[in-house]
Amino acid sequence: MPVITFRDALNHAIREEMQRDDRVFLMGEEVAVYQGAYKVSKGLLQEFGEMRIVDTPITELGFAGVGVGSAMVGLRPIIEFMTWNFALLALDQVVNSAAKMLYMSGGQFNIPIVFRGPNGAALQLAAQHSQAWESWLVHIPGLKVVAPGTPYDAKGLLKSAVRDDNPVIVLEGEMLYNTKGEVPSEEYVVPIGEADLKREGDHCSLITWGKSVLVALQAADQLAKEGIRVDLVDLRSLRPMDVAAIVKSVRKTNRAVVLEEGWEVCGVGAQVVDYIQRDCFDDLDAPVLRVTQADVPMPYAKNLERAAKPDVAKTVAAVKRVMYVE
Amino acid sequence: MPVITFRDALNHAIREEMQRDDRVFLMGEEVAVYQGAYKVSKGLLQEFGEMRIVDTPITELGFAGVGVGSAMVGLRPIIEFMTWNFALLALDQVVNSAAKMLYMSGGQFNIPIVFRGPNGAALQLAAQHSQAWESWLVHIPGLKVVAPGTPYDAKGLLKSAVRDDNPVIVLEGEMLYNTKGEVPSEEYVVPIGEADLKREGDHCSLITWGKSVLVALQAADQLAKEGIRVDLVDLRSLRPMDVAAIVKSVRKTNRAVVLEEGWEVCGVGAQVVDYIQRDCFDDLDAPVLRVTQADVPMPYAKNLERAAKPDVAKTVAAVKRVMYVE
Amino acid sequence: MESGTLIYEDRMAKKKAEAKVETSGAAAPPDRMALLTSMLLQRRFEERCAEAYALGRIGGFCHLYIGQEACGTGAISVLRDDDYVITTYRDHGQALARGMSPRAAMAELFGRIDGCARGRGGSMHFFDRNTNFLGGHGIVGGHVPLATGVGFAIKYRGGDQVCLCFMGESVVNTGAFHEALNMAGLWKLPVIYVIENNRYGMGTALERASAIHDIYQRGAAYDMPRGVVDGQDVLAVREKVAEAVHRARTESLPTLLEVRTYRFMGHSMSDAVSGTYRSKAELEEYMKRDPIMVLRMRMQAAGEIDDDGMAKLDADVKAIVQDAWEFADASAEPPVESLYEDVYVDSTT
Amino acid sequence: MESGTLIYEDRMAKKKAEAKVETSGAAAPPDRMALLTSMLLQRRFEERCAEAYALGRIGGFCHLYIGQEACGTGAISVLRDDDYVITTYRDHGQALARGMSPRAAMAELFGRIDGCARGRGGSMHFFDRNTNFLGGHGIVGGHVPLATGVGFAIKYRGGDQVCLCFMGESVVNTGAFHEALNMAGLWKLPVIYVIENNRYGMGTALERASAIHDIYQRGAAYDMPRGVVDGQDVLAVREKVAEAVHRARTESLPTLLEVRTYRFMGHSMSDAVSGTYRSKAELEEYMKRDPIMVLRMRMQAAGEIDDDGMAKLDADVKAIVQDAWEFADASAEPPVESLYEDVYVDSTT
Ligand SMILES: Cc1ncc(C[n+]2csc(CCOP(=O)(O)OP(=O)(O)O)c2C)c(N)n1
Ligand SMILES: Cc1ncc(C[n+]2csc(CCOP(=O)(O)OP(=O)(O)O)c2C)c(N)n1
Ligand SMILES: [Mg+2]
Ligand SMILES: [Mg+2]
Repeated sequence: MPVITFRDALNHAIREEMQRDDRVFLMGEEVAVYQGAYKVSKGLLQEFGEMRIVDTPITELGFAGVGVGSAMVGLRPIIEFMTWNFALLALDQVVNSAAKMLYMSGGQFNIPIVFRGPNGAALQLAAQHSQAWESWLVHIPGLKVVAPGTPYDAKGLLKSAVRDDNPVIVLEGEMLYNTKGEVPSEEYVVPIGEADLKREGDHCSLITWGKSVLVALQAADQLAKEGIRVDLVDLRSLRPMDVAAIVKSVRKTNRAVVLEEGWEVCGVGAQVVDYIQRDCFDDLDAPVLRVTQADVPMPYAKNLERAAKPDVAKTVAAVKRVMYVE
Repeated sequence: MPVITFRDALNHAIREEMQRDDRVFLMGEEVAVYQGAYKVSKGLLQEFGEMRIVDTPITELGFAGVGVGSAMVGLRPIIEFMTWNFALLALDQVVNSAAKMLYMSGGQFNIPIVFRGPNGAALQLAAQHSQAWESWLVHIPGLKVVAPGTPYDAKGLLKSAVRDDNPVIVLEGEMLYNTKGEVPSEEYVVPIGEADLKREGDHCSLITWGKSVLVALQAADQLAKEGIRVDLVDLRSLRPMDVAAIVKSVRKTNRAVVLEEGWEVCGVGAQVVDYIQRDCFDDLDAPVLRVTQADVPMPYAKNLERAAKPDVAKTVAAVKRVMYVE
Repeated sequence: MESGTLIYEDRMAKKKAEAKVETSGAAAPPDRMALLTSMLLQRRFEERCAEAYALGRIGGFCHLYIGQEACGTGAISVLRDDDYVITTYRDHGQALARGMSPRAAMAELFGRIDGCARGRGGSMHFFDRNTNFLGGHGIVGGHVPLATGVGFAIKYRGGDQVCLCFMGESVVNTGAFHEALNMAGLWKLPVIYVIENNRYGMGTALERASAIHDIYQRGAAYDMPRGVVDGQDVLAVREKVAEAVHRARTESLPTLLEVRTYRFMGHSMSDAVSGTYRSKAELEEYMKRDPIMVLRMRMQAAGEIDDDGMAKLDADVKAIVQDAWEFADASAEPPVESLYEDVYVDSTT
Repeated sequence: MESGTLIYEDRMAKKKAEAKVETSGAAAPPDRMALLTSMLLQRRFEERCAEAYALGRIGGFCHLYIGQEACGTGAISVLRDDDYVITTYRDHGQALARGMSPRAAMAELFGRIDGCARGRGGSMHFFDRNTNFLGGHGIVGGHVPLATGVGFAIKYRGGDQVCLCFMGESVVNTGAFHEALNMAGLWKLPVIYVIENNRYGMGTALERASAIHDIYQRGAAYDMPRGVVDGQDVLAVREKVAEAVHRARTESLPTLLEVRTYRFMGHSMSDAVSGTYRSKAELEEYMKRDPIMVLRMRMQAAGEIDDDGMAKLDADVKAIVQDAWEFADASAEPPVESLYEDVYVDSTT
């Protein structure tokens, strides 16, 4: 199978869906002439022209709304946020227009739109450029939310997102764009709402998504060396969430750790914990533990940033704690 | 003790703090000439004049930022959002300016600001005007968040909020403004971060805050008639949260229900559940259950709205379920 | 749920089938009787809304359009069926002007299943796919980028439709307005932004909210054709909007049009008609130029209607509204089991 | 943590103590040597930043000011100590012009405890309470309402300070800009909004982002005094800003000033200097008007500096930058235990 980058996987997904359906277009800052701030849209302007690959002014609220308006009358926009940090300015349109339109119009206006872009911290970008937004987005009924961790999932989920007749949020990772993985040359999609067991084990469930999948894989490797077999559940979709897959895993292992990039308080992990304690109350041999970003705005200094982020060591330690090892 | 409305309690808190400290001012839409969309600021323009009671254009993002800017150089703004639904437009300033400024300036610029206004659903205001925002706000380090349920707590917490040197979010309830309660005429404050046991009992902990305190009190009454004694923990502050009070209650009752106005997924209740399962794992006799809004945008029709909201009956049912009664 | 494709093709087919009679910016000669009827229908409809609100049959926020009927009526009268209309929470009058059935409108206000949004939207969120009425939006400024998006879609498809976007004068101070108009100006999109300047945003006079008072001059910041018109004169509005629509259809250019009007009622049902922020005298002065009266007088002078004719028209219109009320009253509440419907559509393309 | 009260009283006392020598809008005769020195310091400082970035000593985003030094230097040169400055992520030059110590600046970039934000802010978030330098903000448009708020506070206290707010030309398309300028115009606040129009926002030419190209004309929408000036000529900038500052101090009026400039480097360290969105030829053309060269030539013509003097000055400046580097290098990393500090202050009033 061809091995390509996460970036190219996204690029191919967009290209294929734009070839397949001429109502699909890409809009955002620097997506056209500049070929994308992170080059995800490389070559697309040349292939599709400036009506379908559209550079915008710096107006997150405005162009998110432009996307929703165009979707109301039949287009299928892909809105790129340069990063989700800037999308904060656009959330009124994401929440009040995209997510609620179908309901408040009594089913008349569905909004087939994709909002995508890098989410969470890269390296040393400090407080305003390093936030993971999934828990806010997952909170909102009317949105679907996916967070792929591999090129395969990125391509398959983005294609599903574009074809979905509802608004779908795609959370990418700036740090993932250069990572590589196998991606079939044949057409495929990854259905929204299905978790993927990235590693099988019977000692402890390790539940995560997005960029943290890489951290989890490394943690699983390290734990394996110490004889601890982790069941690594990659949620991939956060709304709808594959609660059945979580329950199945925890029923097998009786222990769980949830790893996420974002802050602890009301993070997605809190919701995962809630599902587990509700549905696996009698199965649990230990409290579920969470590994998250420290409860501080992201600092710039390299050593502080490292201390603030969840990582392999913290994940390994949490798994050992729920196993009562050491 | 004098009995006054929630609205007047807030009004008195603002007035007293403005009398006490001339750096304090109130800014927002319709706060001055119109005397407040919900009349919380009634009489204040007349007392303090237009430099300190300031009507703004409809520019939530703009005037939230104006508040933060003025706080950087020594003023102590109280920013009123007509409702928190509109504050969604301002969250970039709340999160990226107010909450992060102290950290990213290395401790040089603290932001003594209050953002306040009604939160959550009133009656039949439909999808865009009926959202409860606490779980988003609580997620953010750098903010403090309070949600009083009684006039006493409203006055005491708002006064603490104004005096705090950090940004504080005050979530009020449109449906609470007319409710009445005892409020001492003497000066007092309610410290941020302390829960209040609104009803004592040993059968089940019922944990809630804000507007839902009223629902919880009624549910407790009803349950009492059936011989079920509820320990009603009113969190009052959501960040910092009084986890010790929660733990103490659950250690006593071994069961808990969390009641909130907002949506389930990543609601504040999920975080409460996480704390409980982590700190009271061996104390629990049943999974913690949550009562929340249905996972839908708020409908307009009266019967649908009623079905969507958490209420006394749903709360009573949840308590009985965790007690394995019926 | 119809798919986006079908809608798109429908519209395209329809558009092509239509003979394009307009050749200049001048509006076709107005059907004054139709304009009068529409305005009167809106007025009588909303008078009953006020009654229903007092009776508790309508809940939530309810913003009446009384006094401003000429704005929406004149503007919408020059549209084709395949054009689009989008607006704020103050949407009853424009929805009716666009052809929404009074029954569906009243049933929506009553929160019933036969409402134009199945009872889910209420007063602030009227929607009607059949008349390309795109809502009814509650966040001030929020729908303006949507209108720009509709204009973008029209241009994307190479169509010659237009989008008419109504808003109050307070909207011009919002960031959303600015971002949306800059893009419309930059990309030359066929959108007509109609500012209904009724002088107040809730209790705030425009002079206390906007640094400039000739609102239409905001268009200069976006290199956008702009103008101002008397909003109590339905014919004047019609003419100005016709020019703008022509410019949009033939040159794909946006327009910012300020329509000077006044609301005769409070901001919403919970706001006093006069008092804190505007005087009774001011209100009475403005009420002298009731838009319905202005047109009626002109028609009476031209011999197009007399007192009897007017009485007859009024009776007809009242009957329509009474029928709408009865229809709404008889319509069922949405089934509680439907609560979870319409959160997502269960389809892909 | 100093309390707000202290700061406030400090400033007031200071202000009163100061003899107010300015009596007209004309700037005091410029200290050209000081301007030249400041610009050269910024240039040499940032050349070393580029080097440090390549070596991995600086991380994250790093936006250089090279080519634009005359804007910040000229503008800041007319301020009093108790005035305020606020800006974007492209903040090194302005911070130095405002008097931040090069040591604290370089230590911040190195992520060290002696940095101007204790290593927590980095390149984009320089702050300095001592010089009233209010940051260093990363969200495009986000600091503009803050500047309006500073202006509000000045007026609230009845002071005669001013706030200087720098931004790139892309900012004028954001909603935050619009909302903030409308309020400043409406309330007449002493803020000078300086648009550094370097023709590109990242890779987007201003003509592809703004519906109008004479950026300063946006001021018309807010009834705001406005103007445009050559941003490569530090003396011209100084003069124009002096007028605006005078207007702000004496009449409490805002100004929107467009300063036409060019950046000689890529948008940030990860952007090529030329290529995709601008040509090498264009870049070279603009580089002919290096702001340091422009001033030097003028001073040389006036006999105020010669080649030797220039060489000496350059050597001095380089020594300062070298010292800053060494200082930064020797400064400790912030202790990991300090991670949770500065999230909240532990005080009330
Ligand atoms: C973003 C936002 N802020 C505040 C409100 C509350 N609000 C609803 S209507 C209104 C006044 C709008 O005035 P204008 O635009 O002039 O329209 P009019 O009501 O006069 O038709 C306000 C403040 C809102 N809905 N959205
Ligand atoms: C709201 C927001 N959107 C996007 C970005 C990413 N971004 C950072 S700088 C920039 C370009 C700004 O250009 P301009 O305002 O002209 O300033 P310059 O960089 O030229 O000094 C962009 C798009 C951001 N930081 N904030
Ligand atoms: Mg108005
Ligand atoms: Mg620029």
